Amino acid sequence: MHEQHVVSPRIYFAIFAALLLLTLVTVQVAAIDLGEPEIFFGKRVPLNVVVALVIACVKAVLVILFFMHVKYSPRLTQLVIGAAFVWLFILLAVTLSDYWSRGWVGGNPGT
Amino acid sequence: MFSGFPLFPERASTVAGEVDALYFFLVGLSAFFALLIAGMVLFFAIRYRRRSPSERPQAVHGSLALELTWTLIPLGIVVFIFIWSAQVFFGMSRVPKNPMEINVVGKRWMWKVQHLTGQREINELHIPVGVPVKLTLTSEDVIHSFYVPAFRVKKDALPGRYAATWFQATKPGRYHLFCAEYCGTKHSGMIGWVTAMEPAEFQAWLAGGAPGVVPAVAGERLFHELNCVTCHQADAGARGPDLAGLFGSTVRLQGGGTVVADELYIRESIVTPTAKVVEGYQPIMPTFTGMVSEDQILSLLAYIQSLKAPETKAAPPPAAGALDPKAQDVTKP
Amino acid sequence: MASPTTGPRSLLAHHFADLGEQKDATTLGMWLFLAQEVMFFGGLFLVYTVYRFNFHDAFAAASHHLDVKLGAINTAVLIGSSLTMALAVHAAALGKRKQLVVFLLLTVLLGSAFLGVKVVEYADKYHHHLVPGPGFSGEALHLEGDRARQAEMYFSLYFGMTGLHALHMIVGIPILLALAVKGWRGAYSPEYNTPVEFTGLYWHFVDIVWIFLFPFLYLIH
Amino acid sequence: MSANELPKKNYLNADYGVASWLLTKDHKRIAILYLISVTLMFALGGLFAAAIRLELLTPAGDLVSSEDYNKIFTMHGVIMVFFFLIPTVPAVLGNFLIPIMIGAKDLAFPRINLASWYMYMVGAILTLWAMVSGGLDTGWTFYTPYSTSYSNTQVVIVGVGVFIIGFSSIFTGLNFIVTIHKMRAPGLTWFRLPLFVWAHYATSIIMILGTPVIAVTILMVAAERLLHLGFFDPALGGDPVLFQHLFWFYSHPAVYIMILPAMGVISELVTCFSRKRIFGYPVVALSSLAIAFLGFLVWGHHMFVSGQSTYAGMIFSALSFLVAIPSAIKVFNWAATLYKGSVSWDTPMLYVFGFLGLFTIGGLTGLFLAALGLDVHVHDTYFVVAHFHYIMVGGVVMAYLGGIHFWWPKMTGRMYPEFWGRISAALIFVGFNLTFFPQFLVGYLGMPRRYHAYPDEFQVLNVMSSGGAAVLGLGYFLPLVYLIGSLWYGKVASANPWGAAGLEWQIPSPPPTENFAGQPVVTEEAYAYDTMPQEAFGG
Ligand code: HEA
Ligand code: HEA
Ligand code: HEC
Ligand code: CUA
Ligand SMILES: [Cu+2]
Repeated sequence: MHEQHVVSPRIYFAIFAALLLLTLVTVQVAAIDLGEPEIFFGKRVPLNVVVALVIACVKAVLVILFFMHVKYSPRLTQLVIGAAFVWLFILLAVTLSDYWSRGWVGGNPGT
Repeated sequence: MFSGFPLFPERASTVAGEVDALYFFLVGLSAFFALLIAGMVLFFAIRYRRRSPSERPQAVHGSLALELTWTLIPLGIVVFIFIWSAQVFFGMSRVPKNPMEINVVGKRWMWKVQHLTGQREINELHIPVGVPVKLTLTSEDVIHSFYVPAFRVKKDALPGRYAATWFQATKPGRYHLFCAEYCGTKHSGMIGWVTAMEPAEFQAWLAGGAPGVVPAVAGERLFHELNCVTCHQADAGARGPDLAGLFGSTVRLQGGGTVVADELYIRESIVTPTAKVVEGYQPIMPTFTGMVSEDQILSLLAYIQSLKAPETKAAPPPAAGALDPKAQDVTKP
Repeated sequence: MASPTTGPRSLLAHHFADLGEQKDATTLGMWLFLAQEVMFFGGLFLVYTVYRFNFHDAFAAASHHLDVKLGAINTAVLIGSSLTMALAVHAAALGKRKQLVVFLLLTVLLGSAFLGVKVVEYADKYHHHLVPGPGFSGEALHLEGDRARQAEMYFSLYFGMTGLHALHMIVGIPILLALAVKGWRGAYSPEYNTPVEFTGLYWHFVDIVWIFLFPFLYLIH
Repeated sequence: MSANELPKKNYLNADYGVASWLLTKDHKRIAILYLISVTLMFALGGLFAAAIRLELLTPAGDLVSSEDYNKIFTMHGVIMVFFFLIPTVPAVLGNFLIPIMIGAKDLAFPRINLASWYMYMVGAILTLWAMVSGGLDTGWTFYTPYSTSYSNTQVVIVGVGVFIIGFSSIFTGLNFIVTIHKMRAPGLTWFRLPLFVWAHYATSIIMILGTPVIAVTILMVAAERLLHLGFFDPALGGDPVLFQHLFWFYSHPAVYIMILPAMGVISELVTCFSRKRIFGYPVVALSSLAIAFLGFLVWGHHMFVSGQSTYAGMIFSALSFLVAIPSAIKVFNWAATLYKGSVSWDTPMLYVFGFLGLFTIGGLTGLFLAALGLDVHVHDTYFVVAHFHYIMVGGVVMAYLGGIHFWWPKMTGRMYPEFWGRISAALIFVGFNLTFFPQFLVGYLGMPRRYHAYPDEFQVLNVMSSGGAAVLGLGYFLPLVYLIGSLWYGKVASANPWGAAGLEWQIPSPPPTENFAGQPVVTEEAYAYDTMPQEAFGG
């Protein structure tokens, strides 16, 4: 797999345009208040944050897949990137689960 | 001679027996597995010791049945231990109803104890046996950990937060109190004694020592001195919410959402008022960080806890000497 | 990015069987390095997330002080530099020497522009006493007391995260310049251009970090 | 080649002079550089341990001041963890053996390998500098806000040292993974790899994905001290428990960085000294990966009483029990490997016996700690101290010493004196148990750790512990003497003195610079003792 996959510059420009567009969208959306409906197990979810994060993730995926050629990379490379994000998810999700569940035991503010 | 050389800690609280049972079970289990492994290794090593340098044993590749055996049996065992130990732990976390409450502040390198009846102690804690005691812990500087081996309780005292633990002593006596979280130079000097007494004796102790000011009363005084009253009055036009009946109730917050007004919330309302703003009010309450010590916050807390909802408003703060458990049901989740 | 490959004269290091094996190995190494970087920034993102939930209002107020326009411009600039970087890698793969150098220099230019804007922003924070420490004051944010302290936390994270990000760019720019010089001298060919490729990966990674920093820091009102 | 002559050209005499060592890119020479450095650090850490045990002979804190005691146990922990146990097996044995075991000439990135050693040295020198210029008194755990706002010692310098050595570890892991993926000899499929290689592969995953988190955490602590940035400071509303999450996210997996390579060593030794294939090869191999992955999900078991939520505690506890299972599986497979083997009692195997017993005890007491209700009582007492010394000293150090004895002839071309080897193994085993078993008892009694002075009733057990430490120290001192002595007086070793399988035993002792004359080809599974030529056994 040592042959380089040559991507046409047209794709690069298309991705560039998409990224710019998404940046514009995220800035515009941030100015609107989308509210915080109670949609996640009865908890309030700030939609603005969700939208901003989803857009950021899409942008990151575009950069990874095309600018970084991961779409054309061997499986091992994809595995390494996948692992990095799985581990990042563990770090964030498991730690936040502690904060999330604080105070669930009655009569004890410390837990 | 053996009095000076104990091999097992005293068992002086209701949970101590549960913890020890778990311990003995694990000791037995460990002894079994350690001897099993050591026995297997030594037996094979002797039975199949190399008798000639050119020996060449038969190959064995493995056995799925055996692999499953020594995966599933330990798995079953650990699931059992987990459930058992989680039950014990849950019992330790969940404070029983109507405990006697005591505030404890860790400070390098001493334990400052504040009874709701006004007594203050340093590195000493007097409690009656047979009564559940709830400790509300905090720290003025670094993390400390309140540890009484004879009761098998331990809980970190964190700066800027409250943590609670509880125990019920079963045997009168004097027991070690340690700081178990490393806190600097005199960490090993941050020790003291817990004295558990028969209830009658305890009453005598309460009566005997010159009691300080009851925290709730001290809190009330502070409430005036710090001008809290100017905003927190029971009339309709007050700038701040009425605090009567607040403790234990559910507060609606600005922007939706609710919070249960527990110790932590009230503490936060005083030091970080703007973190959670009550619905219908402006975030104008100033922070009192730096102006009040942890002790004083605890006094304010005791005062606010003593304020009953309007119907039962008449109830006075607990009088000195009274062991009257507080009326609020603090265990309600 | 320091590439582990040997120079053009001895393309094949003695311990590899062939160039293909060597290329595969160095590529895997580069990706593992980036995986490591993900976790490195991950720690900061975790701290940010926890406090963002705890101090929602103060963080929102503090983030209002940031200039969304400058942030958005900088995002565009950095995305642009990613584009030129991708084109530079493309040119290298095709052996187009002049294009390679031009695109590398454009990347440097855009990267420097980004850092320039950051300097302007930092200066603004300094000017308004928003640099954490004894000199910090919430006045410019109309915050006082505990909210001011929470805002100080926000700016600690702001400087910590953007600072480390900027540091990564400051490391990247001299490498880009070195590549440009070598590229001008004809060091890279369709057969050998690993350093360009790897620097590209690094640069894109830095871009991705910013793609997350921008909404986290600028857009959370 | 005659039996009592070293091969003419080998990696040791390929080149002469200090520069030829300090600028070497040969993985074997770099391993020797590490061997020397980690041994020095171990001796230093051991000196601090000796000071701890001397102080704890009497209940009163009378030998050193409280400040000094705190610095002593901190430096003991920091040096032993970061500068000895984490690098020791991977950087010495792993560096030396992985390329040879997979039939490669070197690691994938020899220069990065050398750079890793320099990073190790820079980190070590910074830490030593901090030691003489005020020390460090935060405990190896650097808990905030003590480390950020209260300690007056050299937190920043040691922090930078740990940061740098962290990258040494990351790059070592990176090098191993690339090498194992890309440079295996023809025919060497994944399931033919020696288990030592599997173990290092799993370890490297942890190094790469865990270490950056401690690096950035330490950086935040340093920034908080130096630049007044606030990340954990309670005065700004910061949460000290958050620091603990970040710290243990790395530092729990780090304990598997220590134990996994040691387990790899045990797999090699058990098979060689019983002349058997490993029992259940795929299970042992994959359990390493299981440990590496599950190990990242249990860090909160260090925080059961810290103010973490009760439910989070329960999840961490449940997962901690789960991660014990693959370790148990390994132990049973090693024991089963001995069944109907040809078990020799040479020194390395004595260390294996010691490992199996002590690691089992250490691991089982880990279950006590993972048991929520019980950990509340024993957390931060000597019970924990005993637990981790059983695993780290009784387990990892035992395995490391077993490995050093096993591969000593390969590394140096000389045999060590077998008699002294056995004596020291026995001394270490006895001394170890005498030192640390009483600590379980004194821990359950309630003696907190990091205590400079303690109540009188704990004295008897502490005296036993200190006495044991003296025996243990002697046990460690002996190998230092006779191994160094063997460099001059040792019997010259043959290429394969143990009759062992594995590529490393098919090349001369010590190996030539590029290991193999030609490209080796592998046609068999690992540990094929049943099909080895009879000459290998000297029969
Ligand atoms: C190499 C180092 C190492 C290793 C491998 C381990 C392995 C384990 N550790 Fe340990 N641990 C430490 C080093 C290590 N630990 C250190 C340094 C600390 C203290 C840090 C500090 O605070 O300074 C610590 C602290 C520590 C704590 C926190 C205690 C406290 O502070 O309160 C806990 C709690 O769960 C724990 C649990 C475990 C468990 C469950 C394992 C398991 O992985 C063990 C698995 C092994 C086995 C189970 C043995 C094999 C068993 C059999 C063959 C028998 C059959 C098995 C069953 C029935 C299950 N450890
Ligand atoms: C790899 C890890 C490792 C190793 C090998 C050891 C080895 C030893 N450790 Fe320790 N230890 C830790 C890791 C380790 N330790 C950690 C992480 C802590 C927690 C720190 C903290 O709380 O922050 C700790 C804490 C700790 C304590 C608790 C301190 C306290 O809480 O107050 C004690 C007390 O007995 C102790 C004792 C010992 C002893 C007796 C040895 C013995 O095994 C050492 C025996 C060795 C020698 C005695 C020297 C050997 C001699 C030579 C090699 C010869 C060369 C010497 C000369 C030429 C002078 N250790
Ligand atoms: C300047 C007016 C002001 C002063 C002085 C003041 N408060 Fe408040 N307080 C408020 C307002 C307004 C609120 C509601 C908005 C909020 O939650 O911040 C409030 C809320 C609270 C709450 C939460 C009440 C609830 O219903 O949830 C507590 C508890 C509290 N204050 C205690 C105190 C104490 C104790 C003091 C004195 C040390 C004090 N306050 C001083 C104005 C004040
Ligand atoms: Cu307070 Cu240790
Ligand atoms: Cu752990």
